[in-house]
Amino acid sequence: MSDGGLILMDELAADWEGPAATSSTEDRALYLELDGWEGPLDLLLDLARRQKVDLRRISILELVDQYLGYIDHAEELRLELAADYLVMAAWLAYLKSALLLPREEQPDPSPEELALRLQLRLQRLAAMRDAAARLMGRDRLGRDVFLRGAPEGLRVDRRNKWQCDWFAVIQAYGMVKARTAPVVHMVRDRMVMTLDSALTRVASMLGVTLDWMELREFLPPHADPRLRRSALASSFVAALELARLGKAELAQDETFGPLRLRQVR
Amino acid sequence: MESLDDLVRAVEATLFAAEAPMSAEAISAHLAGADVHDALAQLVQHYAGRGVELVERGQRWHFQTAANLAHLLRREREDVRRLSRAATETLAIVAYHEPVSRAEIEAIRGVQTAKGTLDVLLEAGWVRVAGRREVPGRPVIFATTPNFLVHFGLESRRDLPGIDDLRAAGLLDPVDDVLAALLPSGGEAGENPQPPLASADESA
Amino acid sequence: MESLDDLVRAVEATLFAAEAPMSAEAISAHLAGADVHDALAQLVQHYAGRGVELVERGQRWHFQTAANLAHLLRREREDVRRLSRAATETLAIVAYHEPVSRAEIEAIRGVQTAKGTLDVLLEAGWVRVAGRREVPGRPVIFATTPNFLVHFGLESRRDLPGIDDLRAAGLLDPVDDVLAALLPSGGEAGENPQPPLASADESA
Repeated sequence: MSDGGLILMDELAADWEGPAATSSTEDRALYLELDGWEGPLDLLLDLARRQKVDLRRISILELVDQYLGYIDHAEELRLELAADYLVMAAWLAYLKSALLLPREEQPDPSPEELALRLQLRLQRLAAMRDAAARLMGRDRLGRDVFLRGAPEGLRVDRRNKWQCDWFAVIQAYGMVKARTAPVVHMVRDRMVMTLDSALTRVASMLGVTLDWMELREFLPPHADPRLRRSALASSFVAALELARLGKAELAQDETFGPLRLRQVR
Repeated sequence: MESLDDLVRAVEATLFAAEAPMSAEAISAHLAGADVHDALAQLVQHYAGRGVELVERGQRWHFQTAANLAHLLRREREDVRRLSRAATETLAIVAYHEPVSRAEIEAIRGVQTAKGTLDVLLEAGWVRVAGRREVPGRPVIFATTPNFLVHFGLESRRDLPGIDDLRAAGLLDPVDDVLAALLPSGGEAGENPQPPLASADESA
Repeated sequence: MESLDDLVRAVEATLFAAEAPMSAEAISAHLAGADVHDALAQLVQHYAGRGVELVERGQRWHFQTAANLAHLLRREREDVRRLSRAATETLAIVAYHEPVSRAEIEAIRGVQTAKGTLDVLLEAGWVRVAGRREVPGRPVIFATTPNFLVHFGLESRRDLPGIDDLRAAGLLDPVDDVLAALLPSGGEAGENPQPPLASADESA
């Protein structure tokens, strides 16, 4: 058990503190230490411990009187009291008056229950305060016990052992090649009449007659339709070429109509 | 000098050289997967009563100087910073109740927790954020760390001073639970004239 | 210091916690002036043959890992990892085209090559820097190592199959499939986009 928590610190100012200062338990000191209380519950706990009985047997009425007396005295001394303390004072005054009422006139929840609640809370705070003191009093690392001052340190150098097999390399290369090979457009073999052969063919056929001939008549008869198509195109270009050279003339009566040609003398 | 098992020597050397406490698994991993439990037990026994001891804290092992030499070795200066009362109480509440929310800490202490108080404990590496409570508002909850056990020389939280007595006395149970058990109609305990700062709601 | 035992323990703990080797005088000063020579001798004897030894170097004392356990302090661990596809492709390109610069590798892969990819191959010991290409910018060029041949079981790089072999093995098949899908198949070839002239003529 600590001595009722008269070691006070300003928790807001600094949570790491120098050595704790002890102070006397005289009343005067008590009032001067107002700033050091950790709130009204803290003050109540300290007052309760002054009753020097087990917290389970404290007199709540006596505690209320002590608290209210403390607040009055502080006000006489014109000490600034935080609102929390005044709120607690008002509540305790209410609790006291309720406790003094005949049982049948007592409000709900009963003041006994409220008093019990207060008592339970004081017990819990006291328990944690003691626990904290015992914890802090343990053999602590860096103060009472020490780790090795200069450990060599364990170092694990991680190395990657890379794995890959021969097939994966070959396959990867195949994939690269496949992905980046230039795109080749392969044209299927087909029967064609080249321009040269069309030119020869049309020129020689033109020499046979002086009459107009339809272009279609220059095409190889009975040919595969695909060859006829190619021959038609080549022969048309051949006709244009012969006209350009002045060896043939062309005529067409209407748009898309039959194209005719004849030799120029 | 008994002739020493190679494994015991290896575990001893490893823990001596380690810069931080090691779990049995980590030691084992460092030693090509050997089972080190027997070796650890042998070392604990060998070092018992010597100036240096092998201890287990939160399932991790390290050597440290014997506690009963503290009077010779104690250093009050730099290493151990003194905690404010608010911080020590908060630490105790976290340790004995974990996981706890800030509101639950405040319900016990009867006072608001200054922002810096928990920060100090987090920074010291004794307290960590342990997730959120799945209640409205999803408050952050706090718990202690393995480092806390190391610093305060606790093998586990079960070694917290007096924790069994506190639990048996119901002093780790929320006030509302105790009241509900004591009072027949305790359910809605104290809706109206609550003690100020009672924060009964938060401990629910 | 009451008994010799306590002194031995205190010296042990002091040296353990010390951040640097300590002379006998310094230890003594730390322990209220006790004569520590006997204690040191006892400790040397006690630790002989253990995983940790007490040694004197230049009249200063410290604990250190037993010399024959020094290998424990620095361990090598091998993580077996599979080469990524990017790295495998890069390796293949180096093997087929060496020496190649990074830019050339990228040109062949048709993809940018991350810096780490070549690092992995260098680390694996399969690829080496083979100088610089004497062109503007003097890029580093890469080639395979003898280790590459050993790992992949090749007598020489000539053992790498040629492109024709790859095709024969079906490794280039995907390409043909792609091309075939792109090309219109026989029948309809050229039927659709007719030159107006010809079609007119034909239909006439």
